[in-house]
Amino acid sequence: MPEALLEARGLKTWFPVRSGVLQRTTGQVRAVDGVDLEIRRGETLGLVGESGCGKSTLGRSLLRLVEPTAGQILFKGKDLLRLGPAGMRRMRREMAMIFQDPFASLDPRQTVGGILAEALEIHGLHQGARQRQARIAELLDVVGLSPALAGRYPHEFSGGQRQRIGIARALAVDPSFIVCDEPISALDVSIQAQIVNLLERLQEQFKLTYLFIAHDLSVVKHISDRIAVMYLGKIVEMSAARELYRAPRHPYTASLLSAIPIPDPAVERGRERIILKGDVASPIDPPSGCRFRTRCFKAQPRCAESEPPLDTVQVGEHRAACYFPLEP
Amino acid sequence: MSNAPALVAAAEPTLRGRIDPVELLRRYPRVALSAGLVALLFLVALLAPIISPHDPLAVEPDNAYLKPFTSGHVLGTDELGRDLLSRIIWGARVSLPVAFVAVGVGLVAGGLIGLVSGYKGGLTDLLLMRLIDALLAFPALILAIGIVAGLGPSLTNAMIAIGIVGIPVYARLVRAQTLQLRQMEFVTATRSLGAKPLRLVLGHIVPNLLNPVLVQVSLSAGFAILAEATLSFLGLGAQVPTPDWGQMINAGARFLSNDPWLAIAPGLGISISVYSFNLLGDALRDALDPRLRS
Amino acid sequence: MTTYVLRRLLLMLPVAFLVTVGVFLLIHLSRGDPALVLLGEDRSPQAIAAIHHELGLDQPLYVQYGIWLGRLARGDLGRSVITHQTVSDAILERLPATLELGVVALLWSLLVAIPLGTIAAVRRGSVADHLATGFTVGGVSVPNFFIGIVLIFVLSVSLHLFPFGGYVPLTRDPYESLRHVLLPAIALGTAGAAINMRFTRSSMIEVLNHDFIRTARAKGASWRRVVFAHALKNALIPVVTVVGLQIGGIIEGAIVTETVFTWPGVGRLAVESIFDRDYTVVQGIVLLAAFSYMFANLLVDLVYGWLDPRISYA
Amino acid sequence: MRRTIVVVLCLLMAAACGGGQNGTSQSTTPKNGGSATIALENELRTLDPLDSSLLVEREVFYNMYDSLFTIDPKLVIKPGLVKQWDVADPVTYKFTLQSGVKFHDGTPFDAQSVKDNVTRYKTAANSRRKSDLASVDTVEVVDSTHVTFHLKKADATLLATLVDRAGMMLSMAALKAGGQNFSLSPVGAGSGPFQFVEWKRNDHLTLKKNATYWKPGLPHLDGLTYRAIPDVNAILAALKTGDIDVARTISSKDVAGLKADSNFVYRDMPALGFNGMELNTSAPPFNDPAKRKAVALAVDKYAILKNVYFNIGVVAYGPIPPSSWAFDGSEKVFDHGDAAKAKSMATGFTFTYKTTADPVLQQLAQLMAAELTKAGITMQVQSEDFATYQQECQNHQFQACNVNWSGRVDPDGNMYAWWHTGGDFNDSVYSNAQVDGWLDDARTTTDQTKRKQDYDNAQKQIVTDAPYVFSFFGTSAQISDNKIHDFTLYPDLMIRMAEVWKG
Amino acid sequence: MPGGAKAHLLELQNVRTELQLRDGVLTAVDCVSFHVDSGETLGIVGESGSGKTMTALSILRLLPRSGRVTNGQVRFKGRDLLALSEGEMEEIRGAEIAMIFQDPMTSLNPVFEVGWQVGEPLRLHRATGGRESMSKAVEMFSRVGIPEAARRVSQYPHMFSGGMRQRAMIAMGLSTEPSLLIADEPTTALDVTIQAQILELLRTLNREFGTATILITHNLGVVAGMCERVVVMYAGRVVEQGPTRDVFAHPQHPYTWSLLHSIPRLDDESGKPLRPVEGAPPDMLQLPPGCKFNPRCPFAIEQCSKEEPELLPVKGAQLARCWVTQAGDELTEPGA
Repeated sequence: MPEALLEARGLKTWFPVRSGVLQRTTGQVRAVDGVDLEIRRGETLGLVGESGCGKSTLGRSLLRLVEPTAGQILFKGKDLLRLGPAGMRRMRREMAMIFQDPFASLDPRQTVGGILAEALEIHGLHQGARQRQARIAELLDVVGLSPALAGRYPHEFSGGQRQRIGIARALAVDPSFIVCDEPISALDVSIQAQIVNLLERLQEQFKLTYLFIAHDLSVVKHISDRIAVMYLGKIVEMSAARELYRAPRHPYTASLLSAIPIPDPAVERGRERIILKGDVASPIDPPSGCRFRTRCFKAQPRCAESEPPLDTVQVGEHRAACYFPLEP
Repeated sequence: MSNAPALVAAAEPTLRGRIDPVELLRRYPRVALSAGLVALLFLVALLAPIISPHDPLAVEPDNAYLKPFTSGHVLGTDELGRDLLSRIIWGARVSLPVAFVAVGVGLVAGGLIGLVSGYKGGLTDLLLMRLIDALLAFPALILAIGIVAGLGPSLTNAMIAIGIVGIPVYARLVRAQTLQLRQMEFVTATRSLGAKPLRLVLGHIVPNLLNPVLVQVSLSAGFAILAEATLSFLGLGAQVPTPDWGQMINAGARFLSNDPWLAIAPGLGISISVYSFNLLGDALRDALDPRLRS
Repeated sequence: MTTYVLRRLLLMLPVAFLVTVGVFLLIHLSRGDPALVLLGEDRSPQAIAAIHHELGLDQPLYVQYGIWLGRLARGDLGRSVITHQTVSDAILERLPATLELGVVALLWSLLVAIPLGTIAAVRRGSVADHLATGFTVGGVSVPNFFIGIVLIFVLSVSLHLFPFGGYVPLTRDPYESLRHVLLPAIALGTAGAAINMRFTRSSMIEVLNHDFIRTARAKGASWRRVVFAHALKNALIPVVTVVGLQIGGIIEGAIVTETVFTWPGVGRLAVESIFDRDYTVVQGIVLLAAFSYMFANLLVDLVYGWLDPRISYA
Repeated sequence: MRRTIVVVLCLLMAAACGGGQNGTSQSTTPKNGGSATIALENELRTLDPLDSSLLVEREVFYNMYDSLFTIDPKLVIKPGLVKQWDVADPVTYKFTLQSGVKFHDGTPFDAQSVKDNVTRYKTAANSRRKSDLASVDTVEVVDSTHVTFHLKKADATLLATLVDRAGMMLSMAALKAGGQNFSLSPVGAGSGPFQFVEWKRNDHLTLKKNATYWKPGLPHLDGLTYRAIPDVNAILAALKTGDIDVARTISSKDVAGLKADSNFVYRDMPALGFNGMELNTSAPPFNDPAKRKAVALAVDKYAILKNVYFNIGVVAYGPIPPSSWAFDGSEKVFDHGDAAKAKSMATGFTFTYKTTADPVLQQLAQLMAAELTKAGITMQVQSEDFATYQQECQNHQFQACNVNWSGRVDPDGNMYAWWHTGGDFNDSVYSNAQVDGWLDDARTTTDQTKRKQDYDNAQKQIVTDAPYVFSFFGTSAQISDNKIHDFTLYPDLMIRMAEVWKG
Repeated sequence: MPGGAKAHLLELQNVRTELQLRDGVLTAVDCVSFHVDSGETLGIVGESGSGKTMTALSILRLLPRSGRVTNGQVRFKGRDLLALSEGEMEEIRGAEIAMIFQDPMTSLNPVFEVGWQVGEPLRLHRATGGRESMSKAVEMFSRVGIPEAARRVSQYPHMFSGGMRQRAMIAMGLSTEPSLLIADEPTTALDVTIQAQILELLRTLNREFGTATILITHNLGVVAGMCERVVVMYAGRVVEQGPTRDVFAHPQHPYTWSLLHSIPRLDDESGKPLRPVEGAPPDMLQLPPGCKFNPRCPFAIEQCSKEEPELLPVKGAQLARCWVTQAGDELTEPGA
């Protein structure tokens, strides 16, 4: 088994809710509420879940772009949460992020060249105008853009092209780990595959490790080696990608899978659907015990009593946090 | 003067690329028109010594109260026999610098407060904003009158007073923008690269709040001209014999029944200038704020 | 709700404190001496010294501030340096004039702004819209004292349609009172009308672009119904904000107009008092203005919450 | 907003009719009844003579309170509440009072009233009358109709002083009843032709006829209403619409039009005050007498009068106006502006002239500056608000300053405080031993001829030394509609309504 | 076809819709023809900007101010909607044809009670009184699966979750039992599990009410599971049309073909890399000459860049706008 590049232990990221005359903290949004996970060198770990489940916060917490409340993040064995500002800044050379919205994540006031140069400047890489220019050209080329476009502004590009620029920026500092935060969900359907393929190619080319966050299980399944399913701040199931599809153990995973339409009328007509009850509960005041129990079709009284840990079901690499798992 | 807060430019950041001025003028006729008016105003101020037909200060008591279009005086003469047109032209030379210095004072002070408050947040923000609240709660005109009355009436003191009155507008605008820009994905993206706060503020936040600030500067310039005229009208601005519009209205108002031009002409001078800047601000806002476009 | 109001009131305290310090320093650090205003041609060094002593001006500033603040805490604004009236009396006797002027000006501005702003928004690009947008910029560009002078010249001096200025209390003669208040109210309200129209127009445009307007149209609602039953309530929310602030700023807004029209309101009292260095009155008025501004803000937010169910102050 | 008091007093003056005119208009048989509305150019601050300092307050007082003495239009002292007086020696004045006079509250006026009032004026903490009565040592009640004033030193101006607020007699009972609000509502306090009804500040002040006035048959009018209209244009408009019947000031540019209108009456006469420019003799540049003279020579009073005041008023050569018995018509040291002569005295210097932001004064200042330019002298105008520039003038922090004087009945009032060393109004820091001597002498001598000689001498010296550049005298005017009859114009600017009737 | 044996419920013929923009005239919809029959569910699929929403808005004449239908006919129950007066149109909207929109967050008026809004079509079209419309709203709430309907009707939209809001929108649309419901991306803004709920609801209601439905979506999977027939749009045009089963099984337009090959399928076990559609969606203000898809088309022949093909029957009931398939060629993996 390849070694872990990054490991989170007991990671919690809570946001305070303030109210009252003196604006005291009266509650916490438990966006990430006790997550253990490891990301292995060279793999793509897919992270799926519905909006509000905390997957994006988890991705940002791992990079300390939001400050976690508790836990440990070991990156190459070093606890990121113990680093000072300067140490963390140095560490950022090793890790990068690709954002969901290619419009919002590029400074409209900067040229593409400027955006890429900034990444180099911050870490003092490729100093000298010529080297820098060469590096920018190289980066653009790698993501499939013409180096001649370096002088253009982001609004002159299409969504897919912008996402390529975002990817080039992430690559600029030669990171080993990239958090891809819903990198394709804002793109046109016909463009999505281009970016997915690009990411796959780059991973191979630069030996990258990805945390791939998305709500679309079919894309995640396609790109990931392993998948973690998140629900209301917790990871509820984790396994190899194909195994997860073939034999989901957690009822939530199963319903998620069944909810995803397959573009094939023949298959669709014959599928059995699991329609969940109601909406996701509030992360400020999550249900006791298993957080999914309020919508779960298999819920029993026990589910309300205590929270099933992720290793409640453990078959090899496959783990699920459920007292009444589905049979494979 | 109480119009200031209502004219605050759009509170949400309006992300746009660098504006190409030529493009702006070409695509937005209102911007072109108002920019032309403002340019004309500057030209009048700049060329006042050349284009004004008479010395604006030449007192000729025997020529006083001449009606418009008499003996080479297009707008007639004032109560001291000075050519009214020349005084109106020179008035632009007084108003424009005042407006811009005043706006500069408000912009620099308010902008800094807004940046620090918006970026730092927390206690700093809480304290600075109470200061700004106090400044806002303090009736602006009373503040300005108080400052000028206290320091002594003069154009310089009027500029300072108007500038101080303008601080909250910029502080709030810049703070609101900073607060939101700070949360923007591209700032996070730069942070994820390991950038230091100074780079985030100067490299990404400041450039992106320039558009609304530009709109506000234009509106504020109009406001400052208005405010300076008001103070001068109250006898707290320019000192005689400086050809100042507000002061000219003050002097001319008592001749309203026989020589209304003495008050009305400078009033038009003020209104047209302020209108030009307000129109520019308004047109720029429409042009730079994508949300307002159809 | 109560919590919210309490919190807002709590936040007012430091602001109010800063305002007291500000106004105290502003007026006390000014050059000029109320004793000379009081004495006029009776000025002599002895008389001046006597007045300084009488007013406590011979004490250090912080002592004077402390005394004033102490009285203030007990709700006592003190007495006018110049007229010896209590400051509250001095303000109260002027307040009706200002309120009448302010209310009429506000009514005038709303009567102009809301219908025209709505029409302009609904008929975007029409002649009416162009006129309205011209007015929204023009109305804030003409100094209100100049509007006042032109109104006086045209309607009063030339056409003798309206009195020249001066205030007739509503209680004495309602008809004359309204005749007198009309010109100053128009002069004062025009800028507000422009601002309110601008807000009405732009917020109506924004609202009309919302999806729920399309929903209403898809239900088969007519344009008229869409504009008045669906859009107006949404569109008026931001207008309420500016109108609220205009109400909060009545005293200040009226200063120049009151001066031009010799209107015996609080605004002119403020200016007179500044020129007279009537310390206590200036302080009182500034506090009144600051509190009315702050309360108007609070009120606006509460009305906002009432108009917009999304906002809750729980 | 602009402060009126001293400065504005002289703004809108008019005087073309000159001084020789009879003060009274046509006299047919007076009719009783009706009321008159009178414009005040400011709101009052107080109705108590004790702390009054505004001209408009005195205007009201004269119709509400009686003074111990009165004047006629020629400034001759006449009986008031004092029927007869006897100057036993320069420091002892024996007064016989009118008998049967009652205050509006019904309490009788008697010798004790005089003593009480004088004591109050001399001792109350907020009294502004202390310097007026500085020469009075004690008031002795001889009997109910006789009092004796014992002076500390001779004071030739005493009787003139007692014409004004220091001589106004108030009912002690009413004072007591009024308490802290007396100055706002002096119910029943006077003994004059009209009695106080109500004062709604910023709206109106009403007086009603005193039916038991001690002067038989007076007053004719049933009541007076005063309105504060702090804008000369508005005053004229109100006069034309009939909202007011009588005013004291209008803008001088409107005088010609009003005169031509048969519906209105405009008359004027020289008043007691003077207008001009103070020069600070204690600091450069005007510590140099030549420069002061240069300025005095360069300023063309006639041009000012013509351009700024439309020739309404009288050019002034010195501080004593033509209405005074002490006027010296021969003194014209600086007459028409003479730039060449001014240059020969001094030229090429710059000074700053302080004034208020009043448009008329600003026009005047700019005109003077233009004239001075012809003599190579640069005058910069600095306008300040009243409270500031009065302070600066008082503290001698100025080079030139616009301070005017409303004038006093006795010439001493126009001279002593201004040019005696250390005088209260000697902002110029003028000091001349000879002048001091003349002014002191004129205060103590009761011989009018001797006094006039003193004043002539002093005036000549002052004008020559030029600590003050005189430009013109104030004007007292009747501005009313033509239904107002028997209006007597006085040089002291007061509108006395006792004899006026409407018809 | 009008006057023919079988009249369609709705039929569009050669509809063209133009938007007047600052930079020129944008033809958002061009030469669009299709029909819907009673009771059926028609899918319109395409990417953003392909003109599918504009087509729907053209039917209801709810185009933005800048938009105008400049050509064609929209026949509904035999009447040309484009020829009706605004008043007549208002009688059809909400009564005969209802529409629900993509974003349930913004499609409800935030300042009015949900029940008031849901009951409005009844008040407008069925002369229902205020109280009665409220009780009808409660009834509709229960039918669309909003729990505690009686309490919920007097709540405001912000108190509803996204799924509940879309249910309310559906309740509003169906309250008058219209014969056609246009659902514009009804699930795009929702999470997949909620999407499944809403789709299930639409299926059930379609059965219960027999309402014909036009389902507009960019999600091929949704179409596959919901629609009998599908219309594929690209650059404002219908590029392919036919029974869903046939279109998905053997697409006759390269765009449909490319799209189907570019999206990862959950049930795909092959692990093969995706086959992306190259290039970017066209700039609607500067459309290429000829077939609008030709710059991105892996099958393009010379003719494609010169002349635009018509939408013609190609195979069975399938119509396609493609020179290649009209010539009888098959679309198979190039190089395969």
